[in-house]
Amino acid sequence: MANIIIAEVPAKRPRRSFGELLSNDLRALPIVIGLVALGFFFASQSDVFLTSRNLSNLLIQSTVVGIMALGLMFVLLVKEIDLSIAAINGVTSVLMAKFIVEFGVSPWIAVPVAILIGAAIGSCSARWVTFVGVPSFVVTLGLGLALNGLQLMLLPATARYGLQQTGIEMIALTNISGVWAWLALVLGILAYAGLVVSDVARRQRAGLQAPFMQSVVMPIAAAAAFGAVVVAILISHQGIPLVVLIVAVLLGVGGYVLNSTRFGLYLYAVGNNEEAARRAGIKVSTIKMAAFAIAGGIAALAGIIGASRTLGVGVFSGGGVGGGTLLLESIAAAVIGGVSLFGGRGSIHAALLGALVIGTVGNGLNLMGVENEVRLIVTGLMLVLAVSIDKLIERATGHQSF
Amino acid sequence: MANIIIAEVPAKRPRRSFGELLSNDLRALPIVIGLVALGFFFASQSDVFLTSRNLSNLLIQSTVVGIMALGLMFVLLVKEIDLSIAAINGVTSVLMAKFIVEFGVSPWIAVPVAILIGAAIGSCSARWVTFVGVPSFVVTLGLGLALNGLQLMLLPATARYGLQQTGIEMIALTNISGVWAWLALVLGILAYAGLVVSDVARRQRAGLQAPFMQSVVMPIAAAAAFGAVVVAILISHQGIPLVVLIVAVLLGVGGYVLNSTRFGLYLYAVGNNEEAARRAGIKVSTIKMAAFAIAGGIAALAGIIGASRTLGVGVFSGGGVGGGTLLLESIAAAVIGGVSLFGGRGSIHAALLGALVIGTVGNGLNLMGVENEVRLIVTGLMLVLAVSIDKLIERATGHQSF
Amino acid sequence: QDAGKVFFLLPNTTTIRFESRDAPFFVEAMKTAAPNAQVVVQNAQGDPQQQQRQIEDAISQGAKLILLTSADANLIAGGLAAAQAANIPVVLYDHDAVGGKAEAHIVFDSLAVGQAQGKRAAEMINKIEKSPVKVARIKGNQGEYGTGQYEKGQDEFLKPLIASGKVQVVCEQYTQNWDPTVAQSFAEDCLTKNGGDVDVFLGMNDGTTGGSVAALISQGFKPGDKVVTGGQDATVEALRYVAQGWQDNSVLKDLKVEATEAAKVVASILDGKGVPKEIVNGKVNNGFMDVPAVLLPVENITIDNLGEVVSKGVWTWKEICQGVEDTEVCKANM
Amino acid sequence: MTALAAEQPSAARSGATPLVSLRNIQKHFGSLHALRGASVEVYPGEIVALVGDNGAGKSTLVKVMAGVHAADSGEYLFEGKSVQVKKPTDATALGIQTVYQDLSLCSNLDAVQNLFLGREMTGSWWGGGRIRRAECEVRARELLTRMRLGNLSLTRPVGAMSGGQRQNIAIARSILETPKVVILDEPTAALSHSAAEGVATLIRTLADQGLGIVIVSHDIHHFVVNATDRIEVMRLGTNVASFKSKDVTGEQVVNAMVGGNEGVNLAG
Amino acid sequence: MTALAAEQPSAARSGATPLVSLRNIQKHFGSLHALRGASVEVYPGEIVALVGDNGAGKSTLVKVMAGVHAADSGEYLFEGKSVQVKKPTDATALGIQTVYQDLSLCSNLDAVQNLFLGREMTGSWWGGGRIRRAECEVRARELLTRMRLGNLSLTRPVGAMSGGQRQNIAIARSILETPKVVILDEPTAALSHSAAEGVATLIRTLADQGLGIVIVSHDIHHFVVNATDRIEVMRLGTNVASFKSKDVTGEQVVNAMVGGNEGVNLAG
Ligand SMILES: Nc1ncnc2c1ncn2[C@@H]1O[C@H](COP(=O)(O)OP(=O)(O)OP(=O)(O)O)[C@@H](O)[C@H]1O
Ligand SMILES: Nc1ncnc2c1ncn2[C@@H]1O[C@H](COP(=O)(O)OP(=O)(O)OP(=O)(O)O)[C@@H](O)[C@H]1O
Ligand SMILES: O[C@@H]1[C@@H](O)[C@H](O)OC[C@H]1O
Ligand SMILES: [Mg+2]
Ligand SMILES: [Mg+2]
Repeated sequence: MANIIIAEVPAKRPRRSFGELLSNDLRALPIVIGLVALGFFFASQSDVFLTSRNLSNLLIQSTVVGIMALGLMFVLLVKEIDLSIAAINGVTSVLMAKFIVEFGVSPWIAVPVAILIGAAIGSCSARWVTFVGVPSFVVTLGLGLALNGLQLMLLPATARYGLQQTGIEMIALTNISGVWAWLALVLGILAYAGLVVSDVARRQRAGLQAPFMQSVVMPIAAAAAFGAVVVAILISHQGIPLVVLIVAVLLGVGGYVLNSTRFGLYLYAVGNNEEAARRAGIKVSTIKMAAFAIAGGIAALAGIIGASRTLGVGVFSGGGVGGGTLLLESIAAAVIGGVSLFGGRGSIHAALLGALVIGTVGNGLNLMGVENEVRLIVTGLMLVLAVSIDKLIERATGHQSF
Repeated sequence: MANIIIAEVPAKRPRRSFGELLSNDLRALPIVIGLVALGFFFASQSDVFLTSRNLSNLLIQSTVVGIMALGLMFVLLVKEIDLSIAAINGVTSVLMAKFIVEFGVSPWIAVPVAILIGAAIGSCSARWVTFVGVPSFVVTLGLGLALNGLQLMLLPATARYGLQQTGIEMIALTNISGVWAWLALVLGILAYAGLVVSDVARRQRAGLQAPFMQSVVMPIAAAAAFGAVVVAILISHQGIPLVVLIVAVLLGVGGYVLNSTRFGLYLYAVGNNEEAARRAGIKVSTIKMAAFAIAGGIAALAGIIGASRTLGVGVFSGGGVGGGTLLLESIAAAVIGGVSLFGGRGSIHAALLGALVIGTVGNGLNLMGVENEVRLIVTGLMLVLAVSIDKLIERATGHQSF
Repeated sequence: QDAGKVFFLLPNTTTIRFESRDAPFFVEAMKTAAPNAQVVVQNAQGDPQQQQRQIEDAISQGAKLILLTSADANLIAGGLAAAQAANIPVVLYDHDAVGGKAEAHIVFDSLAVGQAQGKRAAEMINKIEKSPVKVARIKGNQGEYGTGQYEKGQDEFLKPLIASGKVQVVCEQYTQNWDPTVAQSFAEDCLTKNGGDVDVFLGMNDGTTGGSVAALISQGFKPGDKVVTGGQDATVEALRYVAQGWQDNSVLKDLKVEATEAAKVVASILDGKGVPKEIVNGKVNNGFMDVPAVLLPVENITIDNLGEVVSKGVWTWKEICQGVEDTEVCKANM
Repeated sequence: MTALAAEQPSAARSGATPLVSLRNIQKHFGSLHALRGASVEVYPGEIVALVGDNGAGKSTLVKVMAGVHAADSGEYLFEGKSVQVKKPTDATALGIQTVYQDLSLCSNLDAVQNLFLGREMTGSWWGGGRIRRAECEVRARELLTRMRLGNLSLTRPVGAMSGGQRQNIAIARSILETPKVVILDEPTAALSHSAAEGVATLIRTLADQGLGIVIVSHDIHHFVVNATDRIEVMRLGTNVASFKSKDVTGEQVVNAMVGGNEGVNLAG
Repeated sequence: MTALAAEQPSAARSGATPLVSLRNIQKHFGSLHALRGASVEVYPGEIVALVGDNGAGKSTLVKVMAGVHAADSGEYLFEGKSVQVKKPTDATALGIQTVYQDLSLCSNLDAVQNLFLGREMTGSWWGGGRIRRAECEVRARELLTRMRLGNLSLTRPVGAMSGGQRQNIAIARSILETPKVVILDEPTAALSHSAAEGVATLIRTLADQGLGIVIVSHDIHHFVVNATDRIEVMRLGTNVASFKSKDVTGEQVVNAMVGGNEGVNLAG
């Protein structure tokens, strides 16, 4: 009377073809293949591309969009969209600058306040979306315009607040070099290892399978090796830029939240089947509110980093009226990285990988020095191709069935 | 042994509350309530608002976005998106201008060619989406940038082609006035009546219920009355602008296609359950290709109308690089009108109603002459409110259950 | 008596001067030039279609005159035609407007701006001993009329130097929507590409030069290491950079003068006296007609004549020196 | 066969109050009148079958019990006290667990995640709600093994599972924590014969532990008359008959469902 | 009970070729091996039951027959000739209609639209494919009335219908046009007793008209042994037994499903 379920692990594991390898293990990081292809291409076109100076540059340039996309991902996961993130980015950075420059508030206060305001704005749109039932596309589009207006009102007659010598510029200018950089890496890996080991220990205590080599040694070694390469490259230029470290921390925390916590799980549940989530007792509107708040807060953080990079805020902060390139690139980064616009699908690397694809194309073309017209054409085609490579491999190696 | 199904028409129809009336009959045109509210508001703020000149203006001003949204709707219905429509709008209008101005091609050839090229571009993105499986968001984003680049290349050194005295300007300048306008109305109503009557005749021949009064007389009378009011207003200014007539024809044809034809039905089916549609033998990729082709062709048409209105084309035709306001407003119009970004839902009025909401807010605020910052804020809030009114009424009068 | 409504239609908010300076100056000037006229200011937010709608809506409201700064010179002919059909006079302010009728054009000669930028760049380049001097050109928004004129003006001085081998242009790019962030990334990549060996960054306005300055700061350079030139608009931020030695110049357009001249022309037309002949000093052909032009002079501001901005009442020393009080110019003038 | 007009089922006879009792529930969907004064109650230790033709309103009544739909009017009593059940958490807070006809699983999550959804075991607060995956997995495996589903993959998304596998997960979900009432809407529709037998045994075990079970089923002849205690027959959104299972034949129930001998069987 | 190792079912005995015959089908989903050499064939006039435990691969085999999944390897014969069935239209072109376990309806369309989806009656070409709604409605009503579903609303979206109502529509859809083979994957799972009886009668009528019927069902004791001609038992993605329905008891079938006496019953 036992119920029969097809055993999933065949007795002897057959040797796997390269195609299968690609379609299984590397599937985890889909767009990586496209990114690597782009890297090869640009390296062949410009001998500067692979210099540590340029790679470091490229990383820094991708941070703002990467961070924005990271935050937006939370909203996309619950099958909503936030078109106001660029406006939040702009308005909170202007507000922060106003506090600092006009009212002499310390950056240590102004920065967290700006981030909180960003989160508060996000949670307001979520309330409107969940309470009234207006699609988030409309709510956040309208809110974005309203915030653009507010941003213009907050700016002084000179239309710009300079941020030099306010301390904010240090965010973009600080580099962690030498031994400190390695220390940061070691700390990061220790944190990661701690999580991995505690997971495995739990599994073993619970009597579950957890092969030590495969689930402890290998992931940690891989992470350490990858981290070491990145740090080595960065150090040979000028150290780990603080903004890159911020991104790394966000990725770590974000990954932990999405993969290991209850809240992360609920994001996926709500995005896949909102009604089922509701029936399971998940407070759907709270989860959505949190997702929008995170997107808003992170957008504010990105705004501050952006302001620090450009050494000031103005009409352009946040991409200008309508969100401009910043908005489009942030959404595009998430989608290129593999986050679904239809909810419930996407992993934490997505945002950064997508932003790196966009950043690499821009940086590579700058190095090649093509004309503007050609540049636009090539940018467009490369974005499509980077994502297509992955899909074409998927096709060639057999469909993903689910 | 008969299967029991709850009869749906209660024996005696109870009198219905105003709320029920709203939530049933008016549900068909959801955003209409918001639009009417906007109209009341602006009429109270500016005595120019309700003049026939301004209403005629408002209609003309909403045509480009309305037409774009109409085309986009086909793509949204099949659960895809086309971010390249603004770029198609721009590049095809520049191409048309180039043909006419540089190569002396007749507008009678250049215009259809431009529309065909628009459709061809659309169908290419569809092929990429369906064949390779890259999300349409990415494909059309990239394609849009590439087309923006192409547009820059096509323009001459002055970055402009003037279209005065080429014949193209007549599209925007032609008005059908006096008796001709009434004739157009009569023709339109006759066509509509023909469809309605033939439907009812068929039903009666087939022995199905078809109350004459309710299914023939009333809809036709309503359409005639509404049409007459619009025509009367337009005539008292300068007649029916040709572009408004074009929109009316597109709406009529589009409504017929969506509601009465096999292709229209398939759009809804594919958008709701692509796999079920495929299993039912629908060629999903063909349907999607047609949807994208329609969106592309219609975007080209909108581009031509836009060029005719601005009497020239340039870098900013099609909203400039990235699609700018034109792209955002076109998507917003469809969504505000009630088209779902998640496929399978939306009716033909959506595009026009959404565009009218956006157009009315812009026009009304122009008439009120508010400051720029305030204007942005008010625009944002009004868009959200216009859609919310509808949802709030829905809430107040009981949920839509499905 | 009521002289009726005058609409001042602005192009966008990205070139913030129109919203934050030109419009208030014009409203102010109109109070004396035509006290009975009611001035309505509207901004097309960079969308030429929106600007055309604003023209149409102005006509609906019975506008007496439209003072127009086109959002895109190339897509405004339809709006001009609508105004002409309604018999409403249009006066052009600053930006060109191609392909339609206009009464007058009040403008800082765009070509002259480009020439001033080019001339100054050539001077700076000639001061550098090295040959070739490596120049990065960070240009304005492609396809915009102004960008074309600035480029033409700069080229007059640059082309000969390139031909003679004195100048090597190592990077060259348009900046979409004059966005300083885009300019910054481009400048950073240009530095990277050349291993830091770039001598001159030639921009087109203070936003694009500001991007170059931010790039230099982010890559650890010091003021004076590189020449950043080609600014215009004399924004207060740029002047601070000039004071600090980060930036070399900014072409000053005295916006108050421009707004006042515009008010004079507008008032005269409202009075039925037409365009005042005495202040017309040229013409601009816009592809439709020769528009009578009031061409205003521009002046290039560098560290040596920073005080000009103050004496013309554009900014005060206090405003310029805020945050950069310890620079020499500021110490000398505060 | 005995019509139950006044007589009460076993548990009731002993004077106990029903665990859950819904009375005279009305529910409209727009103009469609889905429930027209429907009632249902379940006593501790009792298995109540809810039967009726397709579209009779069984699932709608179940959803009202589960807090998914708010009734337009009617009474909701839990252990004799009137309660407000406006949302699913109200019902689960009372100890009511439901297997929905549509299963209501998240297809992108795996079996363990679906089983525990909304009530994961988590670590200390400073871990930000870190899910104790290992513990969850162990409990899931235990439960599934008890349900003879030991081989079911715990890590594949349920979207990639067969209909029966999914239904099993939904059932397992409802009994994961010790509920007071379990409502099952056609829980065995996609189950293999043996799995369905397993479920029948399972609910009897649960009832014997004092739970109240409400089960919707179309398997009148085999399951309903043999494995339940009482049968409520619905038609057109209302109750038309009530039987003691042991006193009735499948034929009689089917007749009541389709209105064969209404007059006789109309109960309470 | 008789093992059918060599013996053929009724139709076959008369020397006819099977309408559809799938042989030795293999199918992987990633690393999961769902079909391991499964076979099935159906003769004109025959009702074949496909049974097996949950996850045995029945639906996967059905989807291969219907052209939804392409098999990794194996033979597909139609009326004795090898054919390529790579997509659903290939199967429908051969006259194979399928009721899927998940129903595969469009929830935003109404009953008539779902019934005719993919084969609407349309007007002349110059009308651009105008759907003859009235004719469709009449035929839909006719068909539904024949299936004793006369009261089913033809204009409400099926997303707002009960589980059984939806399943009825899916079944009606499969017999709308005269097919040669009808495949039904648990078609009566959500149906009321009487509706399920109706379906049993219906498929017998169809078989009597010479159609081949393949039906997946878990109702072994009642439906499978009584209403079908031949029973194919699947386990772990392959066929483990084959019975003539009239010669077998439910017990025996169930035993074969769970591997009670494999050795004896292994067929073909
Ligand atoms: N799309 C899919 N992707 C991955 N695995 C799948 C997919 N569909 C089915 N499977 C797996 O293939 C096996 C066979 O599934 P199938 O649906 O054919 O079973 P079944 O016999 O129809 O079971 P049931 O009686 O539960 O409907 C199962 O283990 C199932 O999890
Ligand atoms: N969400 C809904 N919106 C509108 N009508 C609905 C909705 N859900 C159910 N209905 C209708 O309400 C009536 C009762 O449906 P319900 O699902 O309760 O039937 P049921 O007894 O469970 O039938 P089945 O045995 O087929 O599952 C049906 O006519 C159905 O079409
Ligand atoms: O003032 C300048 C303006 O005239 C031009 O159009 O855009 C760049 C600005 O700096
Ligand atoms: Mg039900
Ligand atoms: Mg199955």
